[in-house]
Amino acid sequence: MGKNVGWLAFVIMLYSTGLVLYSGMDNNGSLFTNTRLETYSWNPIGEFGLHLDGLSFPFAAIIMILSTTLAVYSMPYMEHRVREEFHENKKKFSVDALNRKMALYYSLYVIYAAGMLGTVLATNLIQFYIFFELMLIPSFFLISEFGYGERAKISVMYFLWTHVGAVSLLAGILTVGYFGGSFNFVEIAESGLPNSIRIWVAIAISFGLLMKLAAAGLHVWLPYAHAESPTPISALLSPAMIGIGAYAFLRIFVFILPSIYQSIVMVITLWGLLTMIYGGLMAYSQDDLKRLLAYSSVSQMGYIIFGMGSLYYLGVTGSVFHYVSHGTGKALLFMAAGSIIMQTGGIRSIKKLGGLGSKLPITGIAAMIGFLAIVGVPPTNGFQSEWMIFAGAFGGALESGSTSKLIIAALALAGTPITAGYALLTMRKVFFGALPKDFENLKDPSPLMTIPLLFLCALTLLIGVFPSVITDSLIPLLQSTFGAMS
Amino acid sequence: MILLEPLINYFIVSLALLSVGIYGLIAKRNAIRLLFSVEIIINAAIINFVAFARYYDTPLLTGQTFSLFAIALAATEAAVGLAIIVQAFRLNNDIDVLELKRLRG
Amino acid sequence: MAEEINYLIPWLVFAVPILGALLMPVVARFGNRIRDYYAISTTLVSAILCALMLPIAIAGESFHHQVMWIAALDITAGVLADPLSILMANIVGWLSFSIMIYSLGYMKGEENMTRYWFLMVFFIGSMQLIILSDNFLQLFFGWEGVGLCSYGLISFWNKDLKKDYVGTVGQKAWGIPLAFSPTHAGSKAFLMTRVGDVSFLIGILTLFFFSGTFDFVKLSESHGWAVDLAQSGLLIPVAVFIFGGAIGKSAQFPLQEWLPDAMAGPTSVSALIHAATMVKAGVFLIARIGPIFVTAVENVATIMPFFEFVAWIGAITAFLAASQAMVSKELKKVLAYSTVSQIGYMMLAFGVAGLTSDFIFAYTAGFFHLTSHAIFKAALFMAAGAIIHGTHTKYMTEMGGLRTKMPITFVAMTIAAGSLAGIPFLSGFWSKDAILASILGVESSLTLISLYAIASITAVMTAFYSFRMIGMIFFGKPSNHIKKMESSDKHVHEAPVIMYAPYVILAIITLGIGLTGPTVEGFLEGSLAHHLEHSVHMEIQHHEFSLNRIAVSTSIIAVIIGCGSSYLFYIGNRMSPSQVITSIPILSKLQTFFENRWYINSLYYIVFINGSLRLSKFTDKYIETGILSKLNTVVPDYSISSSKLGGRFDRYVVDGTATRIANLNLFLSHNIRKLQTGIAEQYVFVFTLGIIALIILLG
Amino acid sequence: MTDVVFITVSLLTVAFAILALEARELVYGAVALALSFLGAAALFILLDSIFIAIFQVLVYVGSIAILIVFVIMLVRREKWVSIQSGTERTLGIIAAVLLFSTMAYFSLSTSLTTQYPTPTVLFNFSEIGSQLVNEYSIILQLTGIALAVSVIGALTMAKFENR
Repeated sequence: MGKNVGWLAFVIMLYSTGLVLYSGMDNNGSLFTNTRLETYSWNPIGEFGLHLDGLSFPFAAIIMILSTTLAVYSMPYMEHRVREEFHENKKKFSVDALNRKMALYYSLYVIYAAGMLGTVLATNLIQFYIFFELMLIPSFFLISEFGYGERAKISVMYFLWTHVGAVSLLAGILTVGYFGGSFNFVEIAESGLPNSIRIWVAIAISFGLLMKLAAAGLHVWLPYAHAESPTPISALLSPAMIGIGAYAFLRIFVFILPSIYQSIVMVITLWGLLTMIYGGLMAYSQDDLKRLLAYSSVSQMGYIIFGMGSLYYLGVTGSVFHYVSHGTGKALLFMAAGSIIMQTGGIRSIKKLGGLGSKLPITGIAAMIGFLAIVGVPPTNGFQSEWMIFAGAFGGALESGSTSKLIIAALALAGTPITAGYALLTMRKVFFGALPKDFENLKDPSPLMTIPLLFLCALTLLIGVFPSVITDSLIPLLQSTFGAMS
Repeated sequence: MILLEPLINYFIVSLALLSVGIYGLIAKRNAIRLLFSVEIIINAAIINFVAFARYYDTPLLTGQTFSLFAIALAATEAAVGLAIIVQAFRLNNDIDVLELKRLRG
Repeated sequence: MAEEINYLIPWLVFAVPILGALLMPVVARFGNRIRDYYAISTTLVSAILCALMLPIAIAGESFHHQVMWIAALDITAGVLADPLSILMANIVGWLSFSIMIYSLGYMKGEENMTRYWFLMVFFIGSMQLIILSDNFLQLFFGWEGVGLCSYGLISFWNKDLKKDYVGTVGQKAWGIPLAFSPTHAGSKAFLMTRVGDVSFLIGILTLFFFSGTFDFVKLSESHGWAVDLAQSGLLIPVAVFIFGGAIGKSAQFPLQEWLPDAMAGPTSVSALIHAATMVKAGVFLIARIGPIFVTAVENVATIMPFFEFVAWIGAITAFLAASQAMVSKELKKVLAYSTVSQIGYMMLAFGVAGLTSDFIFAYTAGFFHLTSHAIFKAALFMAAGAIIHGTHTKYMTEMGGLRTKMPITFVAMTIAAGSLAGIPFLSGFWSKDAILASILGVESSLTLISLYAIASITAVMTAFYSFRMIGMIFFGKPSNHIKKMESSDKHVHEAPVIMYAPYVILAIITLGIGLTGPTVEGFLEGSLAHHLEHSVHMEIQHHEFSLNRIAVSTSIIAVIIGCGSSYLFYIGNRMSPSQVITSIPILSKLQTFFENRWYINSLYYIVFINGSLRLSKFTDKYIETGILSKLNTVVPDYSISSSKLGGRFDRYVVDGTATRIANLNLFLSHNIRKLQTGIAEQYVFVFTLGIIALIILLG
Repeated sequence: MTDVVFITVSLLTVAFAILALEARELVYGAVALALSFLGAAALFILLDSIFIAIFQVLVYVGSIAILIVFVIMLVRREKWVSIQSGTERTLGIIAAVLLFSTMAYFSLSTSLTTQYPTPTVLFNFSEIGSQLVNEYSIILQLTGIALAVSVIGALTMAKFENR
């Protein structure tokens, strides 16, 4: 197969995506409202299960769609990257070595995607944790093998930090399993936890997940990892992987341990607000394109965290939806950044770029749509998710009758122009203005890279105009969950 | 002819096979024969498994299950061994293990 | 329902341009000419569809069609064609059609026309979407769509060449430059309207929580939400927050700063988006929600503060912008400030509507002014574009004496400017007069006097700057710039037919409305009143048209003062304006103050833009790289250095011992290694012997 | 009757095992080995373990023996017929005899010789299946992985040609 091993990965991912989407269909072909659950006995840990419901479907679908799209995008990009690396290290280039590198990349890639998918389908805490690690380890190797800059050091950094989170998560999981009597989600939800340990479980698990979600203060690993990993992996790390923390948070706290959830929402809301503003502010002072996007991811995770803390079904819907919007939007942005990096021969400094809009029109359009999605401008899906997040925040505040919450919600909404600010600034500096002389002969990359871009653009707009593909199954589920809670 | 009790009979047969295997391992220099010996030893072990499971107080299925695993693993071992032999043959045009000594490094 | 139309028509009004725009890149492949005509024909189709809806508006009825959108939340998408939206849609449809024709001439020979047409057509679709939406959420789609197109079109010349800058390069107020590159202006417009949009979202999301719907019809049918809102004390805040969206989009105080800089875009864009249509979206929004709020509350007094707020914002903006228009040197900027000022007038009218007992009168006045302003301002902008095209300068000081060179433009522009100034028997006269008259109906006398005073002073200023503009362009001696052009054989000449036809037609319409003013006003009032009575269930006082004597005399006096002084300075050249200004110190100070835009722009830049950039630098320096990144690098570094320490321990202590042991082993192994033949057979033999020995020992 | 069968079969099994090692032609050795495996399968039948017997026939006789024959075909050389190993052979015989005699001696003195009641309960070999997937599922999976790895490994080893 040689270097075309990417097509194999693409076919595998495509098949898997098809299965996920097919399972998401109802008998009538419309998107489903019922639950799909398969369990297998897995002694002595409990049950090994796969669970697709309104909550996990958006996550699973977007993970698979992104990894399929990026599998195609990776082919030209990684080939370019590997060649570049041979050149950098002054190693002798050979087709054989290239092929081996590509094969390594794709095998890690597929395992990584499987890890992410498994995490969101898990029905058992241990199973969840195993998949959680399964997505961590290949990504470590992907960064250390294919990354830029000081990749060895940064990959270790990434691994260490996310592992600190993972260990904390494991501690929480084991405590839950020990006191809850089982690792299966269903049984824990039925048995509940003794009061005395709730707070420790809450701290351990939310620390672990917020580490993954890169909440302000715990985000240190993210800018390094995102900036230096190979671009397709950044595009998968950033929107798909770190958001899985949100899924886990919702699954564990909202569905399984609602009593804990109710007691920590305030902290989560404030932390989300802080993350949102902090990440946005940091994005202003970045010069490295990918680092800017990384901080923007921090900020967007803030939105998700903020929505999770709303204690209102619409806010949580918004969070899940924002995972989808941020998924397509940020993937678009990273892919556009990748195409710029590839076409300009590795220039990532925003100062050195300019006027690319006329030379790389498709990349420019993709970046614009990506930015619109994260700013939350209709008709992109970002708008649908953001209004739901904030409607949820207001709803939660008004329902509880708390003025402080109302002010926090208004503050958060008032913070959104920060996102618009850095988005427009970046657009202006990169795509508009005078074109540097060296860039006269640039053009859009090959169709293998532009077609994934256009596909994601279309997806972003379509979900924006037809949000019910996400909400139809999600909202009733959350409504009943929150109804039962109060 | 009066035999001893059944269990010891099987044990003796298995022991005999084991001895034959050990003999082969020591005496033979041909790699394929060595493989034969190993297979014979594994067979001896399997006979023991099954026999002891059969004459346990209440018959245990575990012995049979494990013989299944043993057979499967023997098959893998044979596959790998034969692959090594083929490879060694390609490299040295010989499968005499004494001649292959230089692989020791 | 007396008048029936096909339910698809309102949908198609915005669907045709939006889908048409999406197909634009495909059509562009067939050739530039086909693409241009395609763009214009989509606009024409949309405008004709608008016209097909007119019978409903004339009958004062409404048409409503819905489909399910987000089923889980019971949110529908739909079109609401009532007189308000149909009239507005027709204004937008036909004006945009004429401006598209004008674009053919104006944008001739430009690059990237596919992008231009795409954005223009998409803009028209989004604008119609705003107008015909029956709910806030769908309206917001159009709302942001027009914002996006505005952003794209302002920064159309995205190479940021010096000649495309708006404002005088080098002019600074408080150290903040007052000249903006097109992309900068575009981003500024987007960001400032975004601030308004945030406020809009806060409003509608809170409203959604209380009412559970975004639908205008449902909101006007059920009134429980207003009672709940009023009880929780949130009614006025919610209304004000929603109005915040209108403030941003219609460039009202305090978010008026983006519109003058939006003139960095092509003039056709300024005419369509920043004069005739998009900036009216805010006014339209108030026209849409005002009646809903009035009918929803039990007692009109509870919603009064909101209308008072609207009226004051409108009045302040009208005055603020008019003062800046009086001193501006750039032709397009005069028009931009004047647009802001006139929109302030409309806001004033809609605000006043809630303050008087006679809702429909002020409401009609506002809408009438919206209509007449859209027409004459579009004409003014297009004429200005033709002049700038012809003279290659954006400064009025570099023009002069053009009336003989561009006679048709001169006549058309004078009619439009006269209408802006409020010269009797032009459209602007009637609408402005109606607004002034409606202010007189305000019940609180303090509010009445102050609002009326501001409105009249603004009317004077409007008349002054309108004729200052005409005077500086068409009268007086040709400036050095024009002379230089003449001498280098580049003659200033009349614009081609395709450019002047649209604005001449619009000038004629202005004249026509002017001559039939009372009839038009009566028609508007009739259909709007009928609609408000039947659909929104509002109590309406019907009355015959009559001129309010106080208002008429005020406006005529204002025109005389304003036009007279500008005649003295700029047309008759009896006095030199610069001499007058320098001789009176307070006037020169005022001039700088106005030219620096009341320093509001600089204040925003210093506080918000520089402030947040500085905050970002600060957090970057002291928190991110100062603490967190250190933490980040410290942990791996520490583990690496501890491994180094471990390495030292390893080398000296562990290795030291090991070496000794190894030496001993070496000695032993020399002897023992003879046993290690490496022949497996021997090993197996020994191994077997060992086992046998073991068995014997254990046995 | 059972005794006669048992004795014949076990003798044949051991004899074929010896023949497998001692036959001059390697191919004959392979055939003898297969027959020895068959003998072991017969012993399993005598032990009421029909399933294992079938498995033994399938795997050993059916695949391993065939595989060995193929490999022998691949690597056949005349000279191996004449490989003589003098001292090793003696050593081997000594070790084998010693091992057999000591172990037999000691085992005869253990409780293995005592009469065990022959259980009347016969195996229900469908239970093997359920045991495999329930109690030993992890081992089963590991075995599967080992099989897969060894097959891939064998293929790779057999594949690289020009190194």
